[in-house]
Amino acid sequence: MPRTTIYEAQTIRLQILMPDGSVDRSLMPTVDDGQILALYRGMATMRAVDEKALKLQRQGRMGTWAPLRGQEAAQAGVAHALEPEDWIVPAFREMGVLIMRGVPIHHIMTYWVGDSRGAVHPDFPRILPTAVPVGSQLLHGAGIGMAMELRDEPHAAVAFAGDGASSEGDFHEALNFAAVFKARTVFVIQNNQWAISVPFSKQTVVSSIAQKAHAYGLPGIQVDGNDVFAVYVAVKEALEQARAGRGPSLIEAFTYRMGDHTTADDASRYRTKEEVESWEAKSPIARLRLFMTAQGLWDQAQEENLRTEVEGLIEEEVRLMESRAPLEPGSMFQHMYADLPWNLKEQMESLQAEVAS
Amino acid sequence: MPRTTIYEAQTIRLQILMPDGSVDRSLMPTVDDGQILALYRGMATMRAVDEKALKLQRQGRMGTWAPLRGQEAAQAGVAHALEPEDWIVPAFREMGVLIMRGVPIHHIMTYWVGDSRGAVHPDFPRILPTAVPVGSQLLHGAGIGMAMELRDEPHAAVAFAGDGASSEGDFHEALNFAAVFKARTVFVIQNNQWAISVPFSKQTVVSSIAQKAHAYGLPGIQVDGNDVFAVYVAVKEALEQARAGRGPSLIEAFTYRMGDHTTADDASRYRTKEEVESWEAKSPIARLRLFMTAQGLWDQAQEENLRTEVEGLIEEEVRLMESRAPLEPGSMFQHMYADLPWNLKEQMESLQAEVAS
Amino acid sequence: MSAHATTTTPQVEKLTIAQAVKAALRQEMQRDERVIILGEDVGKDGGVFRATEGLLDEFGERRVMDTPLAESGIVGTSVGLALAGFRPVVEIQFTGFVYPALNQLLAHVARFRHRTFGRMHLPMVVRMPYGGGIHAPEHHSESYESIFLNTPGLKVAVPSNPYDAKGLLAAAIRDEDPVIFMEPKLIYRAFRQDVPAEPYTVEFGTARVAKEGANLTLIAYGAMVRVAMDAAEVLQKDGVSAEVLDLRTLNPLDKDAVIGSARKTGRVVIVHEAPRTAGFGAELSALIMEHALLELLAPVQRVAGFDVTFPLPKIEGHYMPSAARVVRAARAALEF
Amino acid sequence: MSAHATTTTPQVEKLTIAQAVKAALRQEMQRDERVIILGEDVGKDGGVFRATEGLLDEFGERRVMDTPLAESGIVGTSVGLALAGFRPVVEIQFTGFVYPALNQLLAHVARFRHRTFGRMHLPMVVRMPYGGGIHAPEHHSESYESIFLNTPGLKVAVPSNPYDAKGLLAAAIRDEDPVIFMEPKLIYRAFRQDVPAEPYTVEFGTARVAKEGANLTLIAYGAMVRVAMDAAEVLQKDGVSAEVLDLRTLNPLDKDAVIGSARKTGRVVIVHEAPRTAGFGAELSALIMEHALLELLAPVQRVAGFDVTFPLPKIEGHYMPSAARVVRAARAALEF
Ligand SMILES: Cc1ncc(C[n+]2csc(CCOP(=O)(O)OP(=O)(O)O)c2C)c(N)n1
Ligand SMILES: Cc1ncc(C[n+]2csc(CCOP(=O)(O)OP(=O)(O)O)c2C)c(N)n1
Ligand SMILES: [Mg+2]
Ligand SMILES: [Mg+2]
Repeated sequence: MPRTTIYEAQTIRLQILMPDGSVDRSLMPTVDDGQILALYRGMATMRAVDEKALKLQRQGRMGTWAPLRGQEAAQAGVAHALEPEDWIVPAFREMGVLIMRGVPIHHIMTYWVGDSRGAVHPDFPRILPTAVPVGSQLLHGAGIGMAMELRDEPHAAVAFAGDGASSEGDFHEALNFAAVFKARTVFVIQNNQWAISVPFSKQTVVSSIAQKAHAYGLPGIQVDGNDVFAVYVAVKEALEQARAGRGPSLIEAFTYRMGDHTTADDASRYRTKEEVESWEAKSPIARLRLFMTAQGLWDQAQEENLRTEVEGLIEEEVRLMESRAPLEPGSMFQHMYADLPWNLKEQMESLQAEVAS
Repeated sequence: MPRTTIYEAQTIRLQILMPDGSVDRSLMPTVDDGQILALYRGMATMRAVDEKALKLQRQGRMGTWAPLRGQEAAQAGVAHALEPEDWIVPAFREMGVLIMRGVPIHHIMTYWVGDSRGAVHPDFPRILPTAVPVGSQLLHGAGIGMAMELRDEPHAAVAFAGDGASSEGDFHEALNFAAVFKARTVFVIQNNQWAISVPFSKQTVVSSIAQKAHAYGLPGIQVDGNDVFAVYVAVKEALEQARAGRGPSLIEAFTYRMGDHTTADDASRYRTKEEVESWEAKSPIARLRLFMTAQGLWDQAQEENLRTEVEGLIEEEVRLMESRAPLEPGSMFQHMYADLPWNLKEQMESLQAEVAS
Repeated sequence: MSAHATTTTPQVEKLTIAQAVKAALRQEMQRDERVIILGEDVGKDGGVFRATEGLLDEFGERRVMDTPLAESGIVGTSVGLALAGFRPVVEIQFTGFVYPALNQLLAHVARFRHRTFGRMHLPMVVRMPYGGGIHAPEHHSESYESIFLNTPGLKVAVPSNPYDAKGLLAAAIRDEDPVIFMEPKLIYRAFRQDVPAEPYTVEFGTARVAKEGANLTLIAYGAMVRVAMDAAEVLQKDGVSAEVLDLRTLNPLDKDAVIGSARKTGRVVIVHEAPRTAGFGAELSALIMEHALLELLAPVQRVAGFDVTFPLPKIEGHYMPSAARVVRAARAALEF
Repeated sequence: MSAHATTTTPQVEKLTIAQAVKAALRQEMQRDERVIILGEDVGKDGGVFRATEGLLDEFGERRVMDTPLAESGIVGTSVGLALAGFRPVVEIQFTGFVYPALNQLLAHVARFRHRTFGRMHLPMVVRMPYGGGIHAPEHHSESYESIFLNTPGLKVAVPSNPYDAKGLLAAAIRDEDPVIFMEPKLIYRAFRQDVPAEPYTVEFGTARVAKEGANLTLIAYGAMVRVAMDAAEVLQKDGVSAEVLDLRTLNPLDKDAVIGSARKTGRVVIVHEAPRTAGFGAELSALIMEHALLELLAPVQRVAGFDVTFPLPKIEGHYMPSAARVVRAARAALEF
């Protein structure tokens, strides 16, 4: 056969919860009311933390902050699908995932005010620190998934990255290694349409990151990233496959970065208000609230109670964060190696003398 | 539509010339007898140069050599599709391409005996030097293709790499940049089934490199790399697209490395004789000879004449290579910068004093 | 301070370093249409430090290219672009993000001329903000000049003020060889300086005597020149006359200026932000000893970053070399 | 010569460096099932230098993994494996091919402990043959230790003989922190040495006095130790007693041994293959001056690679530091 088809590719997009709050019953996951309320509560908390952090930043009480506004469903859907023994490999915008996994908010904030005591939490030894160098953490996720496979542990790793990260070589190497070694890893790409000022259309000429899976021989799916049910279903399925040793997957959560890239950025330089508004109409939080209200699960009073409660919680967390004893300058030397070599010892002593004087 | 197909595509494999010398007339390119003879002659020359180089290496008259045996059709098919103004970005096994483009054989050999005067030839300013670091040259090919597009030059770049190289991050970045910037570049991956001792099945779980094109939004095709007509047709078409500014493509030439990885390797450590023999039956040279013979284009006498002629040519080329004045040690300093900074000047003088004494 | 070329009626403008960088880019792009810019966010956004602001509007998308987020891709395609006749000026967003491009820089960019026996070469510039002190997030405060200095085939420039930033960048863009251009982000906007409006170049390999002095030499580059100047001022009050040498380019290095000043004063303190061990201070120290051992009145001192990962903002102030630290090292040299 | 541990009846075997590396890998894998090997061609082929020969058969595919051809992938997945409890030993085929992994090494491997306030760390080893002199193709002869030495958080070991190769590699594998393990391929098979058959470690940060001497100190590591020894022999014939110090690990550095010997002899020659400028010789030279200026009878000399791209085989012999060059530098120090 001189002209043969050797591969047929198809990529699917999944959506369950529509912007108007209606759902496709045939695809709806089995979630009980408690779960739905937990998802909503998680998303509302993320939003409130995000807003608080931006406020603190303007007051000079917070370092650079990368707002996750708009991506709450993408993060909540993933977090909700995780089990405690699963590993989390975040990029730098996954505070929402951490919040939903129960990492104390004051701890998360500690990192973002510029204090490395907040980088990882001792009670969550399977949550890696923030990864600032774009894309490179995906390989750590692949490696952890390889470890789960090698030891036949029924757990998986979720590795996060953005649409921009999909252009880095490490994205390629991570997906390929994961596939070759059957890593128990689920790659979640939050395609929020922007990498700082560069739109998705300039990252790649293909229209979905999910279709990049065809290069690696692993399942790839696009989900409406503002649809918490779609995210949850897709990730849950992928995690079950992974935990059972049936290989890694790639999930693209198609969403939108509603805020600036970080507090150091001004998105109005490069994108229109209209674009942002068009995505406001697809809000992940509003649509879940519409759904819950329609289900009789939620009303205005509950909404207000939740808001009050969350605000109180966050105030307390900020207080905890700010009342922490200041970081010792000498700590910068202590965690370079298991031991303290002579050069670090000398340097530490000289700094301590300097600080003392 | 809650579950939508957002991408559907196919990957094709092309074959025209069968191992028994028969061809699929419907796909046969328009090539005249002279072209066919030139292709055959080129392939025979490559084979003879390869054999000679291995002999020289055993005699200590050649450095490390990377035999191309088995890949003659893949290289001849590409070379024949090129125009003089096109750029060539080789990896390290593309001596065949260079030979067919007319680069003097003694010049090519000069590089492989370890003399940088052989790296590039002044008459071929669009042929880049051998690239040893696997995969990284693909980006140079993408960049040159971007340059052709930016200046709207009706020329293209062909960038070569192997199956192993497809795992490197630079493969990913090169194909993506090329697609995004509509580079006038054709990527030719000679999938010779091995990366030193690592079989293709361990590089990736997908069964073709061509299908990796789905990740980047450029056409990808697999051709029988031992079928010179299929290679030629596919590359010619891709080059025409590229030269006209219609974008880059990826071509996988599915072939086999018949020899050791290099003269420093012993392939019998990791692969079976049977496997090698099964590919001998698919020989690119034999099948073209069968075709030519069936066409009445070729007979035993012509074969013998060609052999004698090529052998004579190669002897002369080896003589030219070996009669060249030895490389000046001081040359290592001269081409670091356009000028000679003080440290290099000092070091050069000290070396010259040392050599003189 | 800026010993600028003696044109008859030099029109000057008051620029910050960031503005001076932009001015050089703009003028070189006007001069030579082969000059193109590639990088992340260099287009509409004008670069995260605004060093390419307005250039997209002026020169269009074919000369100011927002690339996919991939540093190896940016540098690697620039190699191809340079071979095909362009003069790419690459922006790497922060020095901490140049690592993915190191294979292209070390294995290719630095070597093309050598490996092709001089037949191909790469006129390209890789700009990157470097250094700490601005309370940036993790990985945003690196100073990794050492890598590039142990890589023959690259040139390395590190301006310390707007005048040099403009002149050195123009020289880098006109250079036939690849230049790593490290911009001191701590002082990107810290001060303005009169800078000629006309294009001009500052010659590579010529250090600048930022302050003449007799008792001691402070050698610095980039953001640390100000720290050295501050230290010199403190020392002056104690009656110590410190010479401050601003290297401007680390490769080529102005060896004569370094050795000359060391010989003259007999006491040297080197200041840089990068970690001390195997930092460029070691090279300077070794070189001085090799050429001026008998004139040295004290060991050459190094005031450098500590041998630690650059710390997070809360304690980064303790990492950064300070005038006080330089003064202390100077005193040690004086009292040796 | 090998000052090996005083066991009662040490069973010894005569090994080359390559064999010693293999012996260490094998024994550490036997000792600790968390030790795994990843790399290109490390499986059936046993590594291009045969350092992992037989290990696949003994330990299986789950512990000896041929990876896809991607160095960032190898090192990056090893980070994940290490975090999840393995102790990966990575083989990078040649030092010239570690560059694609530099982002993982510099941005992650070196920093995990620091960035997580000590809560996560990476017990992993990255082995790589380094250096020239074997007529290898382009890019196969690099010595880039400088990068790793200006990167806090990494340790760097460079054995010069089979005994140290085995003991240092075992120590590296047992170390809780990441170690760059550079193997001198010039002498991989150059000679054999009695090596204890039992597992043992050589402590990091302890230099070895390869030869005692009084008039001059030669400091070297890896393949250059032999060159220094040859030079010492030549000098001996002239009545010059040279001490030869083999550093064994560059980080941690045995500062006391370096300074002590420099103080004792007053004259030092440092030998390394990497380019001179900003090479590790500069650090050693600076350090010696800082601590022994008054005892120095001559400037510390550096015999290093030239500041050029490592040349192709035809002229690489002229690049490599030779005993003659070391002798010349020693004479310069003696006659200063
Ligand atoms: C290797 C690297 N290059 C550049 C940067 C600077 N940078 C930080 S975030 C970012 C954009 C990331 O975009 P994306 O991956 O889509 O994630 P998002 O910010 O949208 O969440 C860039 C360029 C970096 N951190 N690391
Ligand atoms: C970055 C890099 N890593 C490793 C090597 C060592 N090496 C040289 S060739 C080769 C295999 C290449 O395989 P492939 O790309 O399939 O090309 P082929 O040899 O089959 O032509 C390897 C691992 C290298 N040259 N560069
Ligand atoms: Mg994004
Ligand atoms: Mg191959």
